[in-house]
Amino acid sequence: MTKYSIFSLIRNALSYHENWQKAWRSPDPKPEYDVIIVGGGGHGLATAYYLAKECGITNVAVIEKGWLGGGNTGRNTTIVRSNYLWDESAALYDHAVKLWETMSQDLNYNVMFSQRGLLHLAHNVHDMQEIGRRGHAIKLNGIDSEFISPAQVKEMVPFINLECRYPVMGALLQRRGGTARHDAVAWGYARAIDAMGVDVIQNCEVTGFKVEGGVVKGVETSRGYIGAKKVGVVTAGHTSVMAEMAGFRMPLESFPLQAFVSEPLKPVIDCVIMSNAIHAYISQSDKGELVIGGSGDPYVSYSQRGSFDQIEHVAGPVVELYPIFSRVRMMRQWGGITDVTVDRSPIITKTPVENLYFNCGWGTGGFKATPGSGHVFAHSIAKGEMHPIAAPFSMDRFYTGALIDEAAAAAVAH
Amino acid sequence: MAEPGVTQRLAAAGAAFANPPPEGSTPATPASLDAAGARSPLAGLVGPTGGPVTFEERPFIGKISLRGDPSNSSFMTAAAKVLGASLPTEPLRFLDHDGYRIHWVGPDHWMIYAPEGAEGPLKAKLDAALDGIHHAAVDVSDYYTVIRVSGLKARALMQKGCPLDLHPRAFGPGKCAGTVFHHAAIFAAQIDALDDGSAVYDVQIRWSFARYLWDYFADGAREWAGA
Amino acid sequence: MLMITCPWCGEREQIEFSAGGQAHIARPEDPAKLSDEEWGAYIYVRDNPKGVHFERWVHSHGCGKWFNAVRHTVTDVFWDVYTMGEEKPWVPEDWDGLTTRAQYETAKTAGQTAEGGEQK
Amino acid sequence: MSQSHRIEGKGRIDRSRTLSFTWNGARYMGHPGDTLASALLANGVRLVGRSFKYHRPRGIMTAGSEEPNAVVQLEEGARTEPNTRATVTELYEGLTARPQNCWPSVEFDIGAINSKLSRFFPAGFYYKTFMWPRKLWEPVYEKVIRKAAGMGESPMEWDPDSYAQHFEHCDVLIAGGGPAGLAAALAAGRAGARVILADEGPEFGGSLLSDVLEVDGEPADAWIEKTVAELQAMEEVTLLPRTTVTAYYDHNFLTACERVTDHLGPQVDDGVPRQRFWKIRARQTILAQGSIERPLLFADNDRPGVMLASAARTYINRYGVLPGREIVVFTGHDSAYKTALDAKAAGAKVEIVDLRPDPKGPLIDKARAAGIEIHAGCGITGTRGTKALHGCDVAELSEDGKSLKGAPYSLGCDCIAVGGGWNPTVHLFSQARGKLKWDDDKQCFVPHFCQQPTRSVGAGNGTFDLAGCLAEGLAAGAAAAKDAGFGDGAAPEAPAVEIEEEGPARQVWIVPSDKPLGHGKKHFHDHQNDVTAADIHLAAREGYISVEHLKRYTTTGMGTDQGKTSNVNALAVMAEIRGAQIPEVGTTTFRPPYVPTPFGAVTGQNRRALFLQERTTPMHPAHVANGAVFEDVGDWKRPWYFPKDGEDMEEAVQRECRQARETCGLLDASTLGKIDIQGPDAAWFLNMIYTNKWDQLKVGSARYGLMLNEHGMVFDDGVTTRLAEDHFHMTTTTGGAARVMGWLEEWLQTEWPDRRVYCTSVTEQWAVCTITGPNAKALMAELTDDIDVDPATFPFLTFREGTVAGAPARVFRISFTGDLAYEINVPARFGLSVWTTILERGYRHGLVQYGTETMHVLRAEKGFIIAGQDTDGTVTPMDLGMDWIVSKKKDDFLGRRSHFRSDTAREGRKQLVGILTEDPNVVLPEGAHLVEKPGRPPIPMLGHVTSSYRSPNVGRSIAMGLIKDGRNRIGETLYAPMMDGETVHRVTLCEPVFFDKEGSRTNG
Repeated sequence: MTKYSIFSLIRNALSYHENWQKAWRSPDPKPEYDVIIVGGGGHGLATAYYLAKECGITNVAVIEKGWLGGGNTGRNTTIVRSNYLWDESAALYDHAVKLWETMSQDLNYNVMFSQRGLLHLAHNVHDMQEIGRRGHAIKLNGIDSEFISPAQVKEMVPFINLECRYPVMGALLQRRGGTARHDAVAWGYARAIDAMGVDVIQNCEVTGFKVEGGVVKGVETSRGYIGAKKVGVVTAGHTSVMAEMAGFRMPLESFPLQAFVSEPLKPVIDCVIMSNAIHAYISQSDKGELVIGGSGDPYVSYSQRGSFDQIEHVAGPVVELYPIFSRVRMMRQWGGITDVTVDRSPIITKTPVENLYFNCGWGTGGFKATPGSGHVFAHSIAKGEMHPIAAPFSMDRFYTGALIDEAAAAAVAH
Repeated sequence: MAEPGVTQRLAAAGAAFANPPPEGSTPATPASLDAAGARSPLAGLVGPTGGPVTFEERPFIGKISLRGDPSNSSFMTAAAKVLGASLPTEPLRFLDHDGYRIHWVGPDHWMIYAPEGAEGPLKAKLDAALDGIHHAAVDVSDYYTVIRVSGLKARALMQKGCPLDLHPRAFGPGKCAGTVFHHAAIFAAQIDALDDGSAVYDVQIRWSFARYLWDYFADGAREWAGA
Repeated sequence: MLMITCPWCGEREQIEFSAGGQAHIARPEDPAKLSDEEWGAYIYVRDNPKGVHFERWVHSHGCGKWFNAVRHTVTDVFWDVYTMGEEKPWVPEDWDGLTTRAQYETAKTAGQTAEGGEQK
Repeated sequence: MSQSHRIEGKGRIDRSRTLSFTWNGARYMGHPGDTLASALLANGVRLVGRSFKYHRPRGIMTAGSEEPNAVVQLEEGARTEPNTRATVTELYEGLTARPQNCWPSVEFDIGAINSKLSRFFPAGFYYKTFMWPRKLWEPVYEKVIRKAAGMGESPMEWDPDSYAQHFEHCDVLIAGGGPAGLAAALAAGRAGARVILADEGPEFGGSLLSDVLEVDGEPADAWIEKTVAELQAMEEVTLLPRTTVTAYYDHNFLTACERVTDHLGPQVDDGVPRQRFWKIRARQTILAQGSIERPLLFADNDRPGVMLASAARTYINRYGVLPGREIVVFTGHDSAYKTALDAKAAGAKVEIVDLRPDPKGPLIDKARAAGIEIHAGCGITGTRGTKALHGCDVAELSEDGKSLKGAPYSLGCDCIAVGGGWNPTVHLFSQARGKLKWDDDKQCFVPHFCQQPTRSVGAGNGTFDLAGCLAEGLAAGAAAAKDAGFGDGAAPEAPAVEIEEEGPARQVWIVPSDKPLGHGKKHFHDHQNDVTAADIHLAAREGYISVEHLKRYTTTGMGTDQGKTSNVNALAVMAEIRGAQIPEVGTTTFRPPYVPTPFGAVTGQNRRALFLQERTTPMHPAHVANGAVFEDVGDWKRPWYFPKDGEDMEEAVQRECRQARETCGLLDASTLGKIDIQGPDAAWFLNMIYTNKWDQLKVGSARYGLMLNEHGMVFDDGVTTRLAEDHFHMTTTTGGAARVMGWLEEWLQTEWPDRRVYCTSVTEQWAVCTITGPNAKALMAELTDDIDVDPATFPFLTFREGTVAGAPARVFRISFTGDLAYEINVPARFGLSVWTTILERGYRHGLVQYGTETMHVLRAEKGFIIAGQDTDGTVTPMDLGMDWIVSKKKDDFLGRRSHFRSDTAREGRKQLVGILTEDPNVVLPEGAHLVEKPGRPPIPMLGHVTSSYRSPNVGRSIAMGLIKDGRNRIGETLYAPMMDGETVHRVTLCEPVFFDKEGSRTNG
């Protein structure tokens, strides 16, 4: 793998960029792998990355039905934060943020992670109690977190309408929160694992699992059978479909979630701003587009598109909180499939099938966890034993009742 | 030091709202209690008059929510006896019978309008007639108020927030339906339709949403103010 | 925005309805007799199929009635709606090709006559 | 400045009137009917902007909403609009606009340095660098990137205009009012269907307006006029000019944006919306959006002066503007010859460069006859001129079109009209989930199959000749009407039009130049985002061959034009590289909206005061008059506290708390949810819904209940009263009212349909005044003659009916303060008068009106919980120490089973306890967490403070919290670290009751 740098860029410029190598190969599947990761999104690729880099397992294939990062990795609003309420969540998401902080250098691929700061606005007494509780918890978990006043919010976002319906009473600020370039995350991982010998196999759909005596032996795919000692499934919205193939059910529902961007503008918003009471979250991409998301549709769908009323329910709040954007135009909208658990926390777990592991249920907030999720999942698969950070997210919690209920406390978790 | 009378201070302040209403709607006049000490949610608000769309509150209409099983003939007959007309079982229809307006709300649910003050006796009569028959007759006269919208642009005004198809081919006099107007749940009934295309609707709205709907109508009607 | 047919009020906009999730989940007769796994499955585990979904809706802003529907979760086409307590409508085994309501209707008639109108 | 490029007597503009406008600081003239673009061209302005990445000078390229280059900053101040297409902006008097993305000026732009360094900025260069040193990324590298990126500037003032939404239903919605769309509307309208015909432009006619054509033997204008007139006369046909159908959602739901006043320029807001956003449910749709001409990829094809052949024709025929005096038409298709002929006729010097070695056909003959020189088998290999085109190089191409045969020779020209073939506008069809197929003869994607009831007609369906458009439109209109239940489906007879024969076309996707691709010269396909054919080669080289990767890596098609002119060319280039067919490469998804749409339009009236309802109680006017400060509780405005002169919140609340306990207090409790429950099975039902038993409750008595979800967690609470044997009155929390009503209905309808119970919400039927405190009894006695208010005869947890303050009332003896209290329910209409009467009578009894904050303090003094504050969906009744309310006798109720799950049943869960700070003056912040020993984070946490207040009646701060194993820790000393990371408060856990522990005050 030729190292990317300003020098390689200049060197290649002189040869009209005709000598750049492929970022990753397009190999044919081998008959068998030590580990097969189903799903070529950020989480799956990250899992393969840490298997190869930290667990010494390089005989790995990442199998992707379509194109790399084509699922929620390429459809989210790229928000990264770790200001979660429960200890288990905080541990998981901050583990991720720490890995984000060096990802560009680790991968030698600029994923444009910028910690531009993330605001959670509080609009009523209940919100204030919620950020109060979360703020203290985060702080005591050793994660950066500050309360700021409406005046300070105004300093960060001068044009915000503090006197909107549900006036802004305060905000929770995580300075280490921010955004990243979502596609680059998938590409950077793919390039890195390819260099370590991992096979990245696109346009290859898993159609079934081969299970013998309760142990997984491999996967049937659109490109034939591929054997595997262990299989990790990281297919977000399609998890239930995978589970059905493997013969069990998951506590998941797949809902559409939409997001949209405005036309590109000169820099106007520098941080990420989230609001639950006035339901919208917003940031500005390096290209200048306002990146905006909101809540999902309430019905199960795999169509990667949502209802217009959800768009409307986000555009309204944008205009209410930021009246200057009323004349700014929505340029492009899209939808993804989010696999949602009842407690709005992910499932990282062993399954009824031995050596078959699932990592799913990230709902609307998976992107931020990408490296952390991959890291703990890789170690769990390698050891055959759930990583301590992952353990609480096992699916038994739905039977013991030990939920990690981010939904109950913090309302929507983006 | 004696505390000044509350009513005086009410008069002084008037019913201002935390958020000023949008232009076009007039603020409530002070307290505006009527002789009986009653006040409707939209008391003192005056809608546009004369233009292509007008609307006004119809306060204090007697309203009885009636639940019962239409397949239970004794229920249907007993109710019919009291009302002098049988409860409409065809969905989305209402009928008028001597002072009562009986709306189909759901397959086992009717909303009966009665003249102001007649709701009490009506409820009593229903409960008596339906004694021993499973039913629920509940006085909801104050739960809702009614806004009457009429004029050439009445339909256009309604369609600014209501997803129902109100076109004459789809709706019309004698039709009613539970639906929404943006954030507010409403129950809309078409009272009349004129050849010139103007229509008359009665829009039933919850007390606490009445002002929102009123202000929406007022803002929405501005574009025809000049007409 | 979906167009949903309320069995009582006819075709209405989705914004008048609330989604009620998977249909035909009967509350266990005697919860006390269930294992933690069985109880957990009842409250948390859902079918979530990529394809034909039996689901509940309530016409919350209309007649207020709950009802069941059959919807294809890939095409989002409603194949049928039916009131609470009514039998599940017939659904072909192989529904992959069915993208429109009309196609379903045809398949239904064909399929049902083939099976002597049996429900499955 | 004179309109140097106007053509005498041509165009649909109104020459009788002149409009002045300002572009880039200079004043120009135009006419009604002009767009900003046509007016600029008329005035000889070519340079209109700078490109996104390289800041290359750019000119007007199209005459429609697909424009990639001429996107400008329209107006200034509150009404400024970034990224506005000059090509669809109708000219109005006083219009002001300026170029974007250039500094200090569009003529001299510092950013143009990027163009010089362009070889260092290939596609995706930023992924490969700016990584070292890490700490420079945000402050330096990214800052620069962000400054350079972006296009227009956001308004910085609030939008002064108003917008509106409109729901509409129709039988047939037709998108596009060109020949096909008009014909379709005519057929559907005649069949009697409800038709909506929407077109982007100010007048109907579409391509007919840009061409010199005849229909039924007379100029097309006449046919348009006749048709529009007939449509206008049809009652059920709605014509929407200036209306773009922006998106096609499921079940034939479409949105459209009507620009009501934009063409008039800034207006004073007189209520007429600036834009109207249509939400349309159509039984059938007909998509007649026409087609967009493809540019050709040739070297340096982005000079100001290079434009689409069809655009040039539009400027000549529709706007009477000559886009250049020396025009070179570059094409491989016949259709561009019309441009050559019209330009020639308009007095331009015209030459044609035709990719085809031997073009044949009537149009070619006409061109020759007109004396136009045709350079057959040739391509343009380069262009000259930076800020304005002044020449191009032409050379003969090899048979395969990949290399040059002869040496390039040059032609002088100030305009190159490019015709690279046509792309049907299939955006809406694709948004409707329609599948496309590649048509090899026409070399374009055409609609194939769609699950939704839609039809594509005319150029949008790949039918490019007028006769075909009209025939298809009429047929589709009639068929759609029939499917919607109107007419027999027979199409009206099509008007007679001249059949235009077109010869075969030649497609050369990349026109070679004298240099290898990417060496010096640039073949742009995405002009806005500066993406070149070489970038696609680079992407392919690096493995980004999936069309989605290509799009995302090179950013092709990601600009404000969303690739309308560039996507297919990009696909074609990728296909060539991969040696694949274009359909194998696939298309990128067409995402809504078709053209960018203002957030304001989408929002309509739902802004400011109408953004979200403010629900108020019948007493609200009194609260306002009495100077209440309001709290948002859900969408209710509830009095928070009632400050007296100069009091702050703290002082007001302390006074209210003290006085409410010393004498008496009055609370507006109207917002509490209320549900009327009746039927023989009502008691059984409550047994299932609540944790405690209800069948034994005496008629006339009330009881407190906890409601659990099936997870066993508390989600609402309230007092329910038995009005009669089979009749109950339930109260819920304010926020829970709707949820509980839905919950009850769901169980009754879906699980227990045979149980005879009816629930009716009566929340707003009743206004509720709660009187509490030692003097409550005396005050009550004054307010009613027919109710015996003596606690002895009117005991706690019972109710009476009677008259209070002149109003019919239900009075409940329930208390949320622990003191003697009466909850007076009167019909809402009497709420205000009863409230004011109580205030006036109460004065002598020391009555204080109090708000939600005091209510919270008083209930906390007694350790009463607030569901949603002291619980959060993870709390069981046992966690609250309320085991007493969970019936041991019942073998089932909702949520019961969950209590026996291992984690829910285990010892040491978080439990509700009282918390007292060592320093009685310290009021812990709600949300603060308790720890065993303070130190440096991370510190294990035991739980958090759910409620915390300064209590004047206890004489110190009090708090409650959910603490791990809390009940066993009572008496323990713990610590509460504060956010500053330094302050730590010592606290002791106690029973969560702080006042009147023995409960002696309930009966006064």
